[in-house]
Amino acid sequence: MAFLSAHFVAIVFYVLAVLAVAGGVGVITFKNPVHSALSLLGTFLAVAGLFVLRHAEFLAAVQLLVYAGGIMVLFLFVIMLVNVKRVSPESAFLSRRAPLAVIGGVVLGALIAFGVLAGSLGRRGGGAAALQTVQGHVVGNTEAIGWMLYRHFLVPFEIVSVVLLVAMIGAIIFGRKDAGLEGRGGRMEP
Amino acid sequence: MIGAMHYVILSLILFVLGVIGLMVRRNFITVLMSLELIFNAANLNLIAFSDRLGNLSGQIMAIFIITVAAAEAAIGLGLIIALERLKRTVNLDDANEMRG
Amino acid sequence: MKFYNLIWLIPLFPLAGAAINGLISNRMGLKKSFTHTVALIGSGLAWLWGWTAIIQWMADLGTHHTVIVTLYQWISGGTLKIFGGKLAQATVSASFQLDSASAVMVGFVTFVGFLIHIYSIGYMHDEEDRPYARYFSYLNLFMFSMLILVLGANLPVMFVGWEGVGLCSYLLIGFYFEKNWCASAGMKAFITNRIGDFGFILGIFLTFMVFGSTEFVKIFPVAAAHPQQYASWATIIGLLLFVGAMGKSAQIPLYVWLPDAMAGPTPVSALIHAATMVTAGVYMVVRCNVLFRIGPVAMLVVAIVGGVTAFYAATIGMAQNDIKKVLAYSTVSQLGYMFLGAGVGAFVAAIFHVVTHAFFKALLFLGSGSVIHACSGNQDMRKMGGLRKVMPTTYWTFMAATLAISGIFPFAGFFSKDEILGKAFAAGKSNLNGFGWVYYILWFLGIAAAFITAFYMFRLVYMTFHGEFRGTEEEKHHLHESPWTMRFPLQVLGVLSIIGGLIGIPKLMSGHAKWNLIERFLDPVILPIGVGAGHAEAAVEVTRHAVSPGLEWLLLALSLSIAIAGILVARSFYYGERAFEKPRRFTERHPLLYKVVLNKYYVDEIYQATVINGVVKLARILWEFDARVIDGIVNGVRHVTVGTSFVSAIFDLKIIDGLVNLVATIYDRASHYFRRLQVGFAEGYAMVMVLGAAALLAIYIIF
Amino acid sequence: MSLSQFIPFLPEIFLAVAGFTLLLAGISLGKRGARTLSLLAVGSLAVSAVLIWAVGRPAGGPHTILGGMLFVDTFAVYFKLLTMTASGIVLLMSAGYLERSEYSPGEFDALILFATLGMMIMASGANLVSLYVGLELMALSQYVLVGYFKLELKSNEGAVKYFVLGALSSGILVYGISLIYGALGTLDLGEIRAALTVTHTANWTLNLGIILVGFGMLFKVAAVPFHVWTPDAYEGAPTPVTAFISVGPKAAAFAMFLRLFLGAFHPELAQWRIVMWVAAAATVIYGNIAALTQDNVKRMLAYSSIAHAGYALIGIVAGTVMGLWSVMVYMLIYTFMNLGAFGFVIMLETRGYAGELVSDYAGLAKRHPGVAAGMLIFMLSLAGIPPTAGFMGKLYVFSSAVEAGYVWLAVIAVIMSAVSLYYYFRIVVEMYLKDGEADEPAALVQDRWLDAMIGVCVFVTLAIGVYPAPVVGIAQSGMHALGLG
Repeated sequence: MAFLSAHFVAIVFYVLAVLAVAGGVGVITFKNPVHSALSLLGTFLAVAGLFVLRHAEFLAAVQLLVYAGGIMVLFLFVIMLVNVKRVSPESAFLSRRAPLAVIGGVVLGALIAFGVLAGSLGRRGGGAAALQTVQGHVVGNTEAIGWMLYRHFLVPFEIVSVVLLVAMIGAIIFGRKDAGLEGRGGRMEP
Repeated sequence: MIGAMHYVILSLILFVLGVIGLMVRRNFITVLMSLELIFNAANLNLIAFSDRLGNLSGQIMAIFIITVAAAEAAIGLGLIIALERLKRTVNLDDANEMRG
Repeated sequence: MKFYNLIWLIPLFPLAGAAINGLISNRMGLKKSFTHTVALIGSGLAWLWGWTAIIQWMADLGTHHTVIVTLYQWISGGTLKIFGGKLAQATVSASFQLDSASAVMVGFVTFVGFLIHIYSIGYMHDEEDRPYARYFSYLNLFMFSMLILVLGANLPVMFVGWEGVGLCSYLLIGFYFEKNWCASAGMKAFITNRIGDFGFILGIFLTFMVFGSTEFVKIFPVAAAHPQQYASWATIIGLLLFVGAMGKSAQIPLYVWLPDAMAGPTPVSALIHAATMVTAGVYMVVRCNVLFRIGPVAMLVVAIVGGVTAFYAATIGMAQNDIKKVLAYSTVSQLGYMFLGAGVGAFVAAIFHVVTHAFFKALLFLGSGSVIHACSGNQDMRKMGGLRKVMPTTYWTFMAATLAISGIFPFAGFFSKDEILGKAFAAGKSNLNGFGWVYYILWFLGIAAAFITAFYMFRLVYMTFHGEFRGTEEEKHHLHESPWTMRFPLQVLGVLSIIGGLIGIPKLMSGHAKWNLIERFLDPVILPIGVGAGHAEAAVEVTRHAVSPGLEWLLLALSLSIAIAGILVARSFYYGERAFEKPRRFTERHPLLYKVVLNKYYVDEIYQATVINGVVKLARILWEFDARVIDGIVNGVRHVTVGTSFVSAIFDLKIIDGLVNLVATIYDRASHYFRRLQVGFAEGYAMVMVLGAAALLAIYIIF
Repeated sequence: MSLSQFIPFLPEIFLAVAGFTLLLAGISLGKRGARTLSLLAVGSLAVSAVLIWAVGRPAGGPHTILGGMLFVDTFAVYFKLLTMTASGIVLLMSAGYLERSEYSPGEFDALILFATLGMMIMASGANLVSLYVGLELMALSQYVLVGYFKLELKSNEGAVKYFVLGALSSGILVYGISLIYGALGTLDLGEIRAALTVTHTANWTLNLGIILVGFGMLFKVAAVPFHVWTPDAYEGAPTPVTAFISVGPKAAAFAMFLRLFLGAFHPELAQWRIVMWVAAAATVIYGNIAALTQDNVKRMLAYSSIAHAGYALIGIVAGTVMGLWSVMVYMLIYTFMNLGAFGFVIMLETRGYAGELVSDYAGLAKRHPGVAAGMLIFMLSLAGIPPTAGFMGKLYVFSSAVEAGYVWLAVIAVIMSAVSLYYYFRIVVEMYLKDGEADEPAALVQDRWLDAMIGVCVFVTLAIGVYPAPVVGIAQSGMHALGLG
């Protein structure tokens, strides 16, 4: 019990880390996209847990709501819509190139890891307290983020709303069936 | 003690998994999931650094990354539907009319 | 009004003409009379303005005064750090320069250009309205570019003209684009020139980095004042600039485009590919003579390339049957003479030869155009003959030019060619820069080329104008003298070919240095090199006195007799009752000599055993045995076997073609492999990106 | 943060509102409103440009606004006006094209405006967050635009590839940003620069972050080895979109590139230079050589645009003041000459994707001398022949490399630009020296707007070639914003 309480954070980290990596491996190895999606959900949840561990409660909530709630549903919806089983019965992998791809990815990762391990990070700051403080007052993480977001990062916040609008337009354009354009074989004629 | 370096290594693993997934999977939907892995990896870094540095802007960046990732997922899924309508497939390597 | 302060207007007149003809006449299909009036006014005004400006400049300021007219600051680039850590203003102005070198060039370019405009009216009269307008607009555009080239006061402005003439030449070569080979000839011309141009561009960069400026009046005095300090840079710059000149002036190995360029209309060949554009390289070398003089190696390279080209191209000229091809190789050969002159330090003689050559070679081309015109477009000399009776004006003017190019006293070519050869001999005798023996060899090549030149030119005259007509009856019926618009330029140029040499009578003959007008005129361009020049400059000085008058007379007599010998050989081979008999009988009676000199099979065998097999093996080993290379080589073999060329076979055109193709093939292959990276599906692309990123990261971490 | 800080931001706000309005107007006007809509869009761009001139210029020196998110400086004004001009020209060029295509114009025009908004943020962003968001706004709009003709296989395929690779690159980019953040604890460009100037350590984490961000930027400018999307996206996209993505986004990406690498990361120049050197050399060589054997004009121009990105990268490798402004000038010149060339591709596209093969240009000079002459000018300019603007651009960029001591890079670039002449002149050969014996020579699109826009590009291409001083002057006034010299 003493061990558990002394190393509680570490234990939770490792459990979540293993979960996240397992989910990631699952995403890229499961043949069935539905299984991949479920593993991805596992990764999302684990990452959300890790956020909490690093005092980012608001981000954890966003991660759950947007990723697990929103994006995941979208994925499953599309998987059902296009009926993947029917359209891709053969191998899920580009088997011929897979070894090269794995080697390439691992080499890239190793190079970055080498660099990061050889380098150093910035100075240690005020820890969790700093993430919950606004102008000297201790508030919650959510409030602190809200303060930052609307006081300092207003411009990106506004721009990102346009990004979402563009995404919406895109999704509509690609998703909708155009009665007028169907059946023309996709060729443009004057 | 779990330091930021642990997080960096974890995020790197997720990053590499995402990159590999992008290269080996034929299915567009799975490729899109791999992309989400990459974005999650970056977020994990940002959150860990933010906590270590006692600086909120990393969390803010993460919020924007999540939002943009959602937007990209929407467009990507839209493209999947359009591709499926045109070619009856969601395999990326079937979209290979143009080359050279 | 001071015309010389408005020299920038000179190129603008033809530009206006080009714009009107190109944009209005061509579009609306206006009448030919309108078109050529506009074109004539454009080039005529340039001529009048140019000459007036020159005369006024000489009268008011004297030839030692350089007029620079700056329009505006063209390139502005702030302050730059140049070699040696100095700072320099990176500015280039759109400025034009009138000094004796540009005056000579403007003088004859505008004049010959105008004459050829007149000639074109007659020559192109069969064209329809629109192509006619297009032709004249290109021709005017060419005049514009050439004048920019000549008048530019710095290297970048010169480069504008340099590229401009290349473009116009390209457009005009391809003028008859109904024929596919014209198109490829145009392409070849442009690409070959472009290879040279990269040397020019690098030369400009380097000039700026070394001198902090590209203005002629700023760099040359500096270089001349500190010859030792700049010697090594000057050599490199000189070589780079000379690469450009090799392309533009068709020297080995970049000469391949010029014979093909004969696909264009004949007046174009006369103007661009004989009289003006191709001499731009010579002009540039003379312009930059200071750099070459303080960089002896660059000068030696110029001399070697020039001398070898002069000889080599002349040998090919002997064997051609296409009248324009003979003239084309002759042009390459004469350009070689000019570079030989520049390379031995006879810069004035080089320009002198540019001028006389412009007269007689333009005349030869125009004359051949007249002949082709009469023969209904036929260019094969074997189907001509006896034209002397039908077209006397053409014949006599052609004869004048032929005598001039052969170097017969007192025709124009005699003086300029002899001066170059004399200087080459002097360079050898005085051991210029320590390369005396090389210069002796080059002098010998020059003498040999003079013999061959006389031979092939008279071969051409005898085959074309003497004997009986060998074409069809129908063609014979059609034979006629050309209209006056074509005859008039012939007559003018004929007179100039006869007396044009008088502007450069050597001191030896007149007894007074002042009678060598062109040398006096161009003297300001040849800047004196400052003290500390080392043996290089001293040697140039020595050459002036290396040859005694007696020896000089001997050399003179030698080159004259060599030329006459060439004519006599040609006469015995191709003239009179037994024309064409003698070459054959000669062959039968002297089989051994024939084998040594003339036997194409013998040379062919050496060539087959060494060059071809070697290249083929190389091709096999180095490159993926590409069909094109082999094609080029096979063509080469066939050409050599079937053709009549003899010595030239060693470096036959087709082999050079094959090599050019080889380079093209390398690019083609590379392109092919590069395109394979573009696999066509997204995951593959992602893989390229990831592997590339890993490679770049590895490079970063390693370095 | 006071309300007055929003005043310099007004042009962006206006453009966002205009884009939204256009979307609504597009729905009510339907498919016949193509020309009205593009006029509206160009009008709002013009208003926004006027606003930039009126309120967006830095009075009293460069400064940041809105919580340090955006710079107000002449550099930003330069690139904002440049990208807006490019978008305006594309909008006018595409009106007729959309009219013929029956795809709805409203969303198209709105997307171009939104992309322009993203580019404006990229040109002025003072914080990695705002730069990232601007970049994504531009990128997402581009994905949709490339796939806009969704029933064309090629269009869809191009969008799919572009999207997947673009998302990968943006993943790499944010990973790099996270590393920089970890090493320095800030996302603000000014603070980053200050931190680097003071400490100037070779911190691997930091430098890796910089290089990963560099990879993201190399992708956006289409440099080797991140160029792979370019040919397919260019070929697949509707031609006006190809014209658009080849200029505006590239200019904006270079703006951000310069802002980051010659601004914030400049103190670490010695660290990242080697990577950029290799990328620049590889890009110039690859782009030019791969273009040699292309028969499809759009694809050929795609490789050519890769090559041009390589030329511009040379200025970044130089890392000097001259490198900076030469890239700025180069982007302006490139924008006009490339737009002009694509204008002619649009003009020949009368039947489906006809007019895309080099052989479709055969005999053009005979039938349409004016068109051929215009195309000739753009080809000359792209190849860098004086006195066109392209020569000026190359001259400046190469000089900057020579000045910085990177002579070999300049030599490679000069040799490769000599090679480039070959493929540009394949088109000229077809136009001028071939007869075009097709039974039905491809007719030209009759569209006065298109003609006018091409005319503008011809004029600018020639004018800058003959008299480049004003443009250089403007660029040089913009360069001081980055604090290099």
